[in-house]
Amino acid sequence: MTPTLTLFLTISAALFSIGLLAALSRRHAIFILIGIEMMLAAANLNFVAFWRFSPQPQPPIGVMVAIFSIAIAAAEAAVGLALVIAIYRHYRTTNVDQLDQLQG
Amino acid sequence: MSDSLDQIFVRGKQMLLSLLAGAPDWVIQLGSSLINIFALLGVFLTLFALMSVLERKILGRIQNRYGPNRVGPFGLFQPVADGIKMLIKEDIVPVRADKVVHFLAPIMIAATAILALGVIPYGRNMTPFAIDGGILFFFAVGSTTELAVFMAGWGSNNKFSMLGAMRAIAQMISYELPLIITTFPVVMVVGALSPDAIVAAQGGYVLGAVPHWFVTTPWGAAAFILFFISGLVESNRTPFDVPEGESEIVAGHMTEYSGFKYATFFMAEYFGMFAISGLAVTLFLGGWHAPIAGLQFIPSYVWFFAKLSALLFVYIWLRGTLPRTRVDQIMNFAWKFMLPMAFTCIVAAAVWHYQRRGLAAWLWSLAVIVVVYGALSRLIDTRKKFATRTYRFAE
Amino acid sequence: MSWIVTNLWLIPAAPLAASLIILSLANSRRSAAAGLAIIGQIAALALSILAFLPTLQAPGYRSVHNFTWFTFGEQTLRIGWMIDPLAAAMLFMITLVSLCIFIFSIGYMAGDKNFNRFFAYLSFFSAAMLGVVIADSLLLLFICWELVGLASYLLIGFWIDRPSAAAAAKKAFITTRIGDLGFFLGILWLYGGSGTLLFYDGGNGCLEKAGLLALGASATFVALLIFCGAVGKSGQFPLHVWLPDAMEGPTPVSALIHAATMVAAGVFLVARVYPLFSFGAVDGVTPSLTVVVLIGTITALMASLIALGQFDIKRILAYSTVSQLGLMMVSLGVGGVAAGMMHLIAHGFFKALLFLGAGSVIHGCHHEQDIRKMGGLRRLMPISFLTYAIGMMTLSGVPFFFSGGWTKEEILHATVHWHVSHIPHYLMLAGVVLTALYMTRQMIYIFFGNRRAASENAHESPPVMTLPLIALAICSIALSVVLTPAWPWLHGYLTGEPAHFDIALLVQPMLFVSLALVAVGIGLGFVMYGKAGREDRHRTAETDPLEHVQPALFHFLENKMWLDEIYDRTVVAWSRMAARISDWMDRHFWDGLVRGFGGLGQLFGIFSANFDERGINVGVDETMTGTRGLGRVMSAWHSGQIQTYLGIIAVGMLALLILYAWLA
Amino acid sequence: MSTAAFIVIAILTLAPALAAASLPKLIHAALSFALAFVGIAAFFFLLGAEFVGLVQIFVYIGAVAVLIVFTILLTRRDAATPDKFNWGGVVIAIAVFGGLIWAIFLTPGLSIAPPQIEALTVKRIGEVLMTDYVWPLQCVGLVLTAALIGALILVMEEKP
Repeated sequence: MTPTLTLFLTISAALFSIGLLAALSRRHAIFILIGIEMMLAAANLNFVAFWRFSPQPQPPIGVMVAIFSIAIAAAEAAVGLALVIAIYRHYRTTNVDQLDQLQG
Repeated sequence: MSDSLDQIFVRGKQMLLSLLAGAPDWVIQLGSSLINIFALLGVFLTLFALMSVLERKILGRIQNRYGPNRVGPFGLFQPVADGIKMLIKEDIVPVRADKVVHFLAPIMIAATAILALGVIPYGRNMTPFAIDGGILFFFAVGSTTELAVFMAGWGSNNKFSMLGAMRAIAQMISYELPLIITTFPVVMVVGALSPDAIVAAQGGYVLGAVPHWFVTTPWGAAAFILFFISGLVESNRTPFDVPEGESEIVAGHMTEYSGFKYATFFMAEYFGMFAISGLAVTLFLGGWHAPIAGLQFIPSYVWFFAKLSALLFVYIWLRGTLPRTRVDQIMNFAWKFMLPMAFTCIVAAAVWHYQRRGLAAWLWSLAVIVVVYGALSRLIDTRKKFATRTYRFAE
Repeated sequence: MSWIVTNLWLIPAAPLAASLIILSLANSRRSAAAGLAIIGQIAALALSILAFLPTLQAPGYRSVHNFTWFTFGEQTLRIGWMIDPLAAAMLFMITLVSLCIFIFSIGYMAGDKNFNRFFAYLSFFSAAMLGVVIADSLLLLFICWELVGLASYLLIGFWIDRPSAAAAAKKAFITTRIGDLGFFLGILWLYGGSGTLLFYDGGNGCLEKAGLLALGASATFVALLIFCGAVGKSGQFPLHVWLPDAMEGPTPVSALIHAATMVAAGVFLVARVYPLFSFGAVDGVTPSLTVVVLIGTITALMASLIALGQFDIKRILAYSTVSQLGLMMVSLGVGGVAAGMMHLIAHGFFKALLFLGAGSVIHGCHHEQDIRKMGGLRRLMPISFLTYAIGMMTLSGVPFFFSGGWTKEEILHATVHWHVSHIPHYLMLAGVVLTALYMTRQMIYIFFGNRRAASENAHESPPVMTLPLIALAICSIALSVVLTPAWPWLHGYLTGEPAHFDIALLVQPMLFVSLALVAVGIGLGFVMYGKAGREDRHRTAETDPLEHVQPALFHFLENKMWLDEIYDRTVVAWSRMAARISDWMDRHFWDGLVRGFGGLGQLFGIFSANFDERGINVGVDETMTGTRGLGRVMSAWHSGQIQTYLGIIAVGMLALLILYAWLA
Repeated sequence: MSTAAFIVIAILTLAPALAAASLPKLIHAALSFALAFVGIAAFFFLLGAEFVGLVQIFVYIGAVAVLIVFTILLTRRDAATPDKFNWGGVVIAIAVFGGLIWAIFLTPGLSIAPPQIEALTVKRIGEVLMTDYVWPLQCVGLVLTAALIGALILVMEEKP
């Protein structure tokens, strides 16, 4: 008995929701970044799983997408953390519900 | 005969595995990996013990004194004594420390160090875990060391530890680039990320004397030197040991550790050293290949460990010789010299490859490297130009 | 097409580059600055000689190099440069003279604190002038022309801390602008008429058959308009007033302006576009040319008269320049183009010589410019004296040895053969006499007689200043070789006819006539001023002999025929009055009008204000409050919290998911 | 691939992930985040995409995690204060999870066994990257460079 695609999708769904949880319910900007990273990872997991379970893809598209999205995620993390630091320099906080300058 | 001697360990492993014949294959997999792991640990713990005492002895010789020579014959049992001492020492954890992190840091650092050792081919058919992307695995695991160091620094909640960790991470990150980029030429030339393939590609000799090691090519030599320097930094060895510079910050990220945890850090440092040197041997020094065709009857693992210990000796030698560099000097060196040179190695390798690897290719790539080296050393000559001092007397 | 023709632009480029580099130099790098300027000038000279060579190979040689500058719409604007005997000769003269002047000014400006700036401007000046000379397009010529104006402005006002200098600079700039306005109109008209601004363009340039025919009768007006520019630049009668004031600049500058660059530009321009003037000429007479002759005559005579009444050494020279330019204009007008140009070139040399000599004298007399305070410098500054004498004789047109003489004769020849009338001819003869006269006067005042206040302890200038003098003197003598009617090489070179040697031509009636005239002039000078020189040394401000005889006339002359005053009374006053009138209009009439309208507006405003208060405001307020309430409700959604937004997005995604699953 | 391994890895992934989402102390969260990513890498290994797994570890543990801890270090002041937790997010997250699961189980033909495929070698990936995906590769390189420079500019000390 080997794990089926459903199981992988379930795992990635769980991971996604955990990421969402982190992004939604924590006040610290870095937590939000962590959550977003997790969601991205879940998506990657999906891609790779679909690649693995599809009959012989040529070329390995899922893997490629995963690789690229990892690269993009790295860039995103770098810029995001830079932003966090810059914000911290300005407002002396990274607590996102104090960062509501755009409030209408 | 020599073949059987060469493959003796492989045979032994097969024999052990044949004991649990008929078991489900995951059991067999588990068994073989366990065997590998224990072999690794056994070998390298021994090597660590040996190294620690030899280092002290050699340093002693360099500094014109006897090393440890009391415990056992020639003080060879010194490490045992040290081990016992370390084990029975009190394990102090600061009150303000972040207990979990403080506890996990040494484990993680040691684990990563050992993992990195797993992908290196120690002899013909003697690669513990032959992964297709072995080199990548090596660096992936190695890069987690930084996190471990940070954990140590943060966990023990002490400014010396933190500073040490910052320094360590800073220089590790800076030198990880040259370290990895210098492997690119080899990977490109061989066309594979697996250490076995790389070692295989370095087999064979030119008229039986000059081996096909990559260190014999100009780019290979340059890359090897760069790689070795970066390795020094990665394993925080002299002259790049600012992270634990006793004279500045007590013991860097290891300040708050005592007893066995300290020993673990110590061991991890040595294991890292072994791993880097092993990879250097694999990448540039032809792995387990014999230097001369005539000497191939000597078993491959002997050659490997010979080369490894040669490199380790150089480590010790440097430690005994060179003073400690300054942090900013290290950084400048990394970004202004190492990185460009590493890229140059790639270019030179490409030249070498597309000139069809002949003598002309050799000379061309040499020319590339020499030119860039000259240019760089002109450009980044940051030595302070002091005015000629003039003495004025009271008149 | 030789290399130099395509790369003719290098000639102005060399001094320009020099000036740019000098400007970027530190103020302390004086030697470097001077060196650069001179190197640039030498390069230009070498290149001009290079450009001179091809023009020798065939008479009437001309080669142009045109290219498209830019394209707007379907129009393409083409500019280019050309080399022909005229341009080549001018190039040679300008570069050589400027070189001498540069070297001279090393010594002259040695003490100045803005040494570098001075040399930068000088280089820029000569670069612009060279551009004018090589231009093959009226547009390019105009651009360089204006650059020349700018450079002259910068240089005349070089000693900005002197109000008089600043005023003179402004005067020069504005006066020439008046001329340039006409010039510009002429350019526009020309472009409208012939559709091209290139002079020579393989048969369809504006100076060639096709272009001229296209222009037709309007050529006359175009020519006159362009002549306005020339009048402004080379100080012809109505607009000459700036030229004497330009003496406020340092002496090398005056030399440059008067000899090589600026004033030459006007004459050169007329010579360059001569086809426009002479288009449709009946035996060499056209309305435009007649005007040229008229102006030239007036200028020449007036200037030489005024020169008689001046005491400032440089002003005298300035007026002599004006008169000489008038002379050239006349000769151009009567059809003696070659003669005019020859005189221009010769004049370039000897006028530079004279000015530099004056500069050296001024330098020697510690920057004293009043000739009444000098005297007896003959022994103190021998080199200056000799060279100055040579220059004086050349200017006053002593035949045989001095280039000026021959060229003047050529001009007189030309004037004789003019069909309209002989008045110009006789007036020119008078002019020759006057020239000789005032030059003699100056010589006597400066060099003869006994010393006076300023020349008490005068000293000879350093070699760096005297060497250029000597060089120029030699030039202005040597030039006469190619000018003699016996072997009119330069004439042939300029007109394109082969010149052949014939000693018999050396002796002609005109020669004796001019000889006699000059003799009369100089003699008269000695008679009149001879004793003026030997006045008592301690009386500085003594009366001029002419003042004794004819006080009224003398004052008339001394005050430059009250031309400036007249301008002040008329042109300036008028413009002032116009300004005052319009000011008054503005203050009282228009202002009142505006106020009236304003009052009306206010009334209306009061009405509408009340209306607003009562009617509109209330309604608007209601609407506003409603909107504000709505806005508040809306902005409640806009919490500015990312997480809220994110949550909403998530919910939306969920909704979509459910919807999708449902449909599927 | 064996179910045992799958279960182990699943636990090793989800538990740290939950920890990362819920631990009060930021540094712990960051570290367990790293751990979770090791788990995901293990999943990739399990799926036979070693390369992706290694890249995952290399990028996330080696780079991103270090970046995060550095950021925590630089914003230490309020990194120290454990921050409050809002439960609205939890509700939404659980709802989303339910929705996803529902969608997954609604979709037919997902519960299939993995087919036998030959291992995806690094060589193969390299070839594909250099042939079909060369433009995306270049673009990613560009993006990374831009991100690097941008990050540097963002964190530069602004000169008063």
